[in-house]
Amino acid sequence: MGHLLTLLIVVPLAGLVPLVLFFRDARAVKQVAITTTFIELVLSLVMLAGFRAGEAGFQMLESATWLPSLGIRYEVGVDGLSVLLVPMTTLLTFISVLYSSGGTIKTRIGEFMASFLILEVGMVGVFIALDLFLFYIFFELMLVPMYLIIGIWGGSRRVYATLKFVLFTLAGSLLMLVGIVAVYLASGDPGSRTLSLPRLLELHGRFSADFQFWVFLAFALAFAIKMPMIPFHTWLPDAHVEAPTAGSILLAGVLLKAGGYGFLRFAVPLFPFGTQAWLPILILLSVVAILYGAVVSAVQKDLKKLVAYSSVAHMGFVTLGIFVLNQQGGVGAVLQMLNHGIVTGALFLFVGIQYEKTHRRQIADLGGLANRWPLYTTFFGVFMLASLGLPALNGFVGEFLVLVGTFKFNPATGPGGLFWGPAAAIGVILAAVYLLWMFQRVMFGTLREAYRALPDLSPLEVACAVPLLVLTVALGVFPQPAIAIIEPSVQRILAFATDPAFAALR
Amino acid sequence: MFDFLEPLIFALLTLGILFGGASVVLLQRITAQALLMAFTFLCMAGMFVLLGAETIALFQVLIYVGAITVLILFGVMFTKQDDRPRGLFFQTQTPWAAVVVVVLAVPVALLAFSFPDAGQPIPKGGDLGPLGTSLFTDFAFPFEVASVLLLAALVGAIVLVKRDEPEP
Amino acid sequence: MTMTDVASVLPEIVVSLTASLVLIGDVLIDRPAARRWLPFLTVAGLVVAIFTGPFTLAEPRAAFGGFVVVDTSTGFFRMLFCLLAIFATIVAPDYLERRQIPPGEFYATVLFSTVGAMTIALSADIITVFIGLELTTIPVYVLAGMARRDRYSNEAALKYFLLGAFSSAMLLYGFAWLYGVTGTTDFAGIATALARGGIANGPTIVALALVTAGLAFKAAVVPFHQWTPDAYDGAPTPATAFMSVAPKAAAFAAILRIMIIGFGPLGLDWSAVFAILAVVTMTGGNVVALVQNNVKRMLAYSSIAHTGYILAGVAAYQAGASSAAGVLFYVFAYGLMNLGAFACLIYLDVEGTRGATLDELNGFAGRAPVGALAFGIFLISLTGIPPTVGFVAKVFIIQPVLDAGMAWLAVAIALNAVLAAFYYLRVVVRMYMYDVEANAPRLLPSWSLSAGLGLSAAATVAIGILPDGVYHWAIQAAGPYVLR
Amino acid sequence: MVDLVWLIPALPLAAFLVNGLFGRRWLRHATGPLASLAVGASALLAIGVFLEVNGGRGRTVITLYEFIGVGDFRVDVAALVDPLSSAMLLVVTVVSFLVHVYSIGYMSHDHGFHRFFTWLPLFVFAMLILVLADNYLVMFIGWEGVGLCSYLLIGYWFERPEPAGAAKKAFVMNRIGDWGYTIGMITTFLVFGSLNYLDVFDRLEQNAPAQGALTLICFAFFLGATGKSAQIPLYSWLPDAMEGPTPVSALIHAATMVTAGVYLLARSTPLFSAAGPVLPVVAIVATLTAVVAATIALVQTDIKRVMAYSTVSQLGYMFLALGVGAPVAAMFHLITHAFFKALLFLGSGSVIHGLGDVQDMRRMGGLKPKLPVTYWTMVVAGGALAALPPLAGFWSKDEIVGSAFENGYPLLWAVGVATGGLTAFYITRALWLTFHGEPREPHLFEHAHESPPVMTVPLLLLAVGAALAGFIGFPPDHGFLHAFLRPAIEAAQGVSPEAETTNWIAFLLLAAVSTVAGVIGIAVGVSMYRRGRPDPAAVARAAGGYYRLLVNRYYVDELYDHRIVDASKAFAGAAWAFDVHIIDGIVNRLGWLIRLGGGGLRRAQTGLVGNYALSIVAGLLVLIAVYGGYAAGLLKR
Amino acid sequence: MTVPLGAFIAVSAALFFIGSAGVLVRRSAVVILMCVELMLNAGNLALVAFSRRLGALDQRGSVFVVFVFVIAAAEVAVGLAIVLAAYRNRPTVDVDEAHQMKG
Repeated sequence: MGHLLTLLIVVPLAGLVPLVLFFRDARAVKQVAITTTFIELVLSLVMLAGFRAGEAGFQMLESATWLPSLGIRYEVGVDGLSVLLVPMTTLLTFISVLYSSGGTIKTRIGEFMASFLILEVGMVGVFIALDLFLFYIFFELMLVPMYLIIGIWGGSRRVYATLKFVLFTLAGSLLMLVGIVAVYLASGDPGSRTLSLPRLLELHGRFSADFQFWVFLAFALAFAIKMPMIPFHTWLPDAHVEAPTAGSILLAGVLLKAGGYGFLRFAVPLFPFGTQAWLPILILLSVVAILYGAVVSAVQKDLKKLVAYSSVAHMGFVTLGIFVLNQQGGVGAVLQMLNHGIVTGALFLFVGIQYEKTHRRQIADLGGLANRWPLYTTFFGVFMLASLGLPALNGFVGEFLVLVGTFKFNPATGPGGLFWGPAAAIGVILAAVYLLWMFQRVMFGTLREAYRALPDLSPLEVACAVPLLVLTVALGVFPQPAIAIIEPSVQRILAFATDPAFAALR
Repeated sequence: MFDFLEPLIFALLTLGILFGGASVVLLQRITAQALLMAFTFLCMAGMFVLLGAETIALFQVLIYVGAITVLILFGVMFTKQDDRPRGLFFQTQTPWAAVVVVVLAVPVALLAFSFPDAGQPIPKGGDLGPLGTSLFTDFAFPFEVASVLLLAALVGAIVLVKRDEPEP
Repeated sequence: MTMTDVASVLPEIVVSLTASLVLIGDVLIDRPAARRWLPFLTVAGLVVAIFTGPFTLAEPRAAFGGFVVVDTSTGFFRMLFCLLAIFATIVAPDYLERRQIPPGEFYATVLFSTVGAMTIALSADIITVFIGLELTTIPVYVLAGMARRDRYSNEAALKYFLLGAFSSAMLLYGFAWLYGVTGTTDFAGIATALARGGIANGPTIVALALVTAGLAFKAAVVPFHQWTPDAYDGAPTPATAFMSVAPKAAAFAAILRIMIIGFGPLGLDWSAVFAILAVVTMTGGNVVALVQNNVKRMLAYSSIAHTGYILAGVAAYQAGASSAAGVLFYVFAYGLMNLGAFACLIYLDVEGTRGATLDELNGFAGRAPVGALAFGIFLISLTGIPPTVGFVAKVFIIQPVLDAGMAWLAVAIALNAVLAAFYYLRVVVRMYMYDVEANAPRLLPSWSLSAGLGLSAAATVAIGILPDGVYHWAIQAAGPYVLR
Repeated sequence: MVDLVWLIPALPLAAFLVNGLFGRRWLRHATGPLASLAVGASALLAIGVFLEVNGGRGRTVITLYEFIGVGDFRVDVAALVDPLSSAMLLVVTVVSFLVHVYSIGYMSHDHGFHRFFTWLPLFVFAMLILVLADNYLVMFIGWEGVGLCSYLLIGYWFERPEPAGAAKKAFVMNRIGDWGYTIGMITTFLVFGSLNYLDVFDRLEQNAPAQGALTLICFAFFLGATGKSAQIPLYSWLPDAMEGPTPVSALIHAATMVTAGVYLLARSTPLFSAAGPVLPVVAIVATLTAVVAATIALVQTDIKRVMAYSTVSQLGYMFLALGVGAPVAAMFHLITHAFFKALLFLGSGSVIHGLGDVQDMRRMGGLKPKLPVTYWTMVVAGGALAALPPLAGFWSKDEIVGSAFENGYPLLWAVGVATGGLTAFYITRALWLTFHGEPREPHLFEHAHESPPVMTVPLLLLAVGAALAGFIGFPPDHGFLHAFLRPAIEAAQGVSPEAETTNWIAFLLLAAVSTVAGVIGIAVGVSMYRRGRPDPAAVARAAGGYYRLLVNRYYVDELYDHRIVDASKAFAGAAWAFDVHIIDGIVNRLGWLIRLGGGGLRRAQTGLVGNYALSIVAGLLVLIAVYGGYAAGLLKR
Repeated sequence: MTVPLGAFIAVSAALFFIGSAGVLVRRSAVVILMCVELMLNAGNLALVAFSRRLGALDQRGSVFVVFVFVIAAAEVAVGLAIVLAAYRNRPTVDVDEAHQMKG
């Protein structure tokens, strides 16, 4: 098991082989995809089981020569920050594939499943790559399959949406690429340069203040677009609305996390000065995202768009937690990423299920579904409540910790935690407003005649939802095991970011 | 004592070159243009002689005045040069082009005088030997390449103008 | 002329001989057989040529009394030019047959042009460079016009030729003045002389400007680029594929030699201009490519944009080996992917059209899965998305650019790549996300085309994942361009 | 017993899980008894715990596991058993049990029976978490949990739009309060470094923090309490909550959940008494609430709405007690109110049930013979509400009003007394309209019937409570309850102990005044509705604008449900438009601009060789100029 | 008295720009070709002049000129072939008429 992480990257790729061999046989393709993603899920759980909680550093490190001319290495490893996100990814991928195999995808199933396998490589890779170059490759590798997933199997405006998605993302990530190269150049003299994160962390004292200011900006733009932070968020609603259900699940569940993860993994520890310099703006944008995302959600007419805008608000908590630069905020942000992945993934799953049955996504066209679909209502309701941050469900823990962190935020100048904290907390009220109003309009009221004959959840759909439900409740009631895994690593990252040795730079 | 001779010849040749060149640009009768171009080439050969490069001058006469002019005349024969009003011989951008060229030409021509003249006497005659030696030793490779170039041009010209043959 | 001299230019001799053999073979054997066998002969000759020359060299080797230099850079370019010629040969046969383009002459002309390009790589002085450039481009004029009955082809050839000749004259005149300023023709001597004189000398400025303009024309740098779209657009597609890469690569071989070695002492001046030209070029190319409906023309404009990226690498010459290495790698990558992209259009290139419009590509993925996949990979690579060679190439360009302190240029490259993504990916959209139109042209599949595309697409990805071999090679090849 | 305290919430939780998982398919009507059994067992345990605590067992903390621990932020899931929580436990479980039993009858014909009996034990569970928590965070879990259950149960009949809307309104208004709670909680953590009650109070005592911080904390918590306990300005959800089934109204919106705010403030007494300006504000807001709600209740025609506004008003009394520094009195009234108000609701439910879901009092009348048990129990409860001695309400309410007087709030005392008169009037009116006079709709009257024993027995039991519960606070200020609770609430923060014994004279004087007010209220009520002197309609006409104001509930619902909601919607719509047209518009406009530029540049590609050549020459010119500029130093490189 | 080097170069420059002007203003492909030849000739003159007068005699300039002859010949041959090929499809030598491709 020495190469477990590499195996995690290889397995989906290996799955492509039989998939291509049976390309024309829809049944076989589905089976291959389900099997592959299941094996991947099991492997990721094995990895999680093998992880030694409570240690801050990287574990299961693998390192191999890759680009010797440049000193760039293939380096993978996990720490508390990433070790939970990987199983989340594999689980959501498995669920997406499983759900999609139920007949919702009718054309080009081979290409569809292949896209998901490649996407999985990218998503898993992003969370385990420790070399910036490798990270970037995985970061971009997520792009093309998602581009195809939205563009081929999406809704009526899919082409506009998918191009927008890709262009936004590329605009950020290419600037980050410039930043990565700059980091590479600044990492040493020719011959000793590196992009390996562990080594860069040892070296980050050599980045000048000016350098950090600009390179942090480059990184931040990429991640802010991916998250997305306001005002770079407008690709998200379009992409979500047009994406097929499975695509939405992964887009919201995993892809957005790459942004938050990137902030914590790279931008913050590598550029403490840059972080400090940009922090007021980022905090402001985060809080604006929380409030604005919620307000705009409230008036959405399209169910998927509503959930999409709610993601903007939720990811605002993530960035807020990251940039208050304290332990509660950081841990909260990571938890929020994890929980948002589960909950919003589930919400998109359910919106998709609903759409598959009724073929309506406009809230005004729905109503009274609770009458016929008790199971659906229960599941959807729980996820909705988790999303609005009800205590004892998982959505609460992250948001609450972020709020604690925010209140503790105490900058030298500008408004402090007692301003930002209550402001951000308003977002919690607003979440209740838009989600409950949506729930009321969709689930309550009288049922339309047209929907009277529609069946409740199928066993397959229940099978997809149950793991998410279990996690939603378990992580809400017993968050401490997860926190215990996350906390040391976040502490280590924050130690880099707030290292007094670099205070001199200010 | 014939000091004045060289400048005089130079002046005459210059006049010839500029007149010939300008005629090519400005005239409308294609055959006249071609012949005046040949005249320019001839004056150029004179210049080469004046510079003491008789061999080059010889090549100039053979290749330019001979081969190239003839080729162009063939080209003129094969294509119908239409009779049309004067304006249509020139492009609509002519005024702009003229301005740009003049703006460019005047300073460049003035700069030309800034080349330092070594003022050495021109070694007269017999540059064929060193030229040949140079060509076949140092420049043997470019020379071979030039031959390939000629072959390529030959093949290219043929393939472009030969009549279509029916595919067997 | 000794045997060592001959040995050092053996690959060029082999290619020339191959060209002659092809011409002879074309005469000797009948047309159908010629169509079948001449490509093999061409490829065989090129492969032999690759293996007759050294790939890398520890020490540069001079021949012909120092007028020819065989160094690591030569090895790199030789290999590159031969590979491009091989690729162009592989994708061509069926197209040539459809359009009744004489195969012997086509392959021979490609080979001639290749010899010219290789000559540039060997050159140590401006005379050889000039002849090499002419031998590279004159056959390409012919290639562009080879579909004689096609008016577009005529027009392409005519425009390319007239402007090409014009710019050659300009370049020649620049060389003449350069010779006048420095009194010598070899790059090292020129550098020495310029180092003494500096730029503050009228004739030097004129010479530099003329040479810059002439080379910029060959490489299709804005504003010297306008021949490019028309020539690429009108030429027969396999010819376009070849001419979009080989002469451009050759032009950059010349630029590296002339600018970095010859004009090295004036580097601060020309690199500043090159940086501006790079931005103008990439932006101009991309912005106009954005509004094209004809994919072939769009790719033509995009190739202008790529010129801009490469030029940025040249402008960053102060970064040392990584600059030239970046340029070399990018040229290599560009050759692979751009040739591939144009070649993909051959599938749809029916009589009377120029390449394919966006509409005609609708649903292409359903009709030709392999072709579409390959095209998609090329396009993604051209965009610069990993894991493709185009991505690493961009990294290798950005690195020296940043190293040379031109962060703004690096940012410009990044933003331009976004612009480019828009139109490249739009093609992918059409291929994968639209349904086939009723009046779509019939598909023209071809065994050799698919094989060639498959191979190069695989290479695009493989080198994208493991670029170190090529990059290492490029670093070595960049050795001669490191100024000491 | 105390060590088994975790069983008390666990049993309802188990009932919830079992009913939730198997109710719909298999258990169906067995869910009711099952849930009742579980809650009954909890009630027994709660009695045990109460007795043990009363028996002298001190404060006990039972830690289950660590909930959240990040850095210095550490919170356990733990139960704090002390007199306050054990008393609360007792009330909650007992009333819950009775309501459960009652509901078996009340809900028997409802097709969502199993659903009802899934949510109800869940509510009990959440309420018990709230009560038992040993820190503010875990209390918040219960706090939100009861809110959720309230949401679910108000929206129980979700097919109709009103319950669904009312449910949402309740949840959202509670969330606004929760915002305050959250701020209070986190600020508490910042100031004291802990969320644990005992730690917080210890540290408060040892090292008092800045007044400003304390004030902030207390105001924030009070905002939370106004949401949950329906005080101004967040009270308007509670009357709407009557859209839920009546047992829900009895249990959640009268007896237990709405008193959570009172419990929170009682718990936090040390904080509040240390924070200067908060308590007077609490008192004033509370009094206002009491008056406003009581006046609205005067004119309501829906029997449940009368009860609802009455609840709001009574909650105002409790907060008044808290505000004037008499937390024990607040708890006392909480307990007595739980009994008599639950009874009033259940009685109303019995009437509604008996009439076949009619709630409008104008359609009732003369039901006394048809529903004797209901009538008499409700009379007892009404008397308690009207604070007639010696019923339960008398003792507790009188203590509150008296405290206001004694602690220096004579004005509030006066208002409180007057409100007592109003209270007596509206309850008299409600009972009279329902049970006396002529039947106004004979058809309904014909079919009216008394409820089954499963409903009436709980009524009777509650009536006993409503009648006698006051004696736990006898003698005034020094009763059993005071002795029991004071150590938990007041001693903890070192409030100076009050007079050793009851000041009987003061008590009797004050009690007499308020009793007189109550009697006057009743008398006026009886006079108006029995004899028509003065005629209610004439009074309404005479009151004119004020009457309309009351009927329209001071237009608060209008303001909240329409004006504010509309404004918010407009604002949100504007935000969305901003998103689409400005933020996204800029992006799209940028794309448009680039394409425009491309179109322009494209036109430069004329197709004419001459133009191309000119561009080359012009480029050459520029190059020469630039190089020349560099050489001459005119241009910077 | 010898003619200074500068004079030769100035003549060559003049011819070069005359040729350029011809390329820019004329519409006939054949005439443009002629003008290009003039430009090449201008280059030749400069090369020869430098070769002979730039200090010691330097053969390289002359060698270059010889190569330029070859190139010029090749160019003209190919150029005329292209013009003729185009002329067959459309009987005109006016380059302005060749603008099917633009934009």
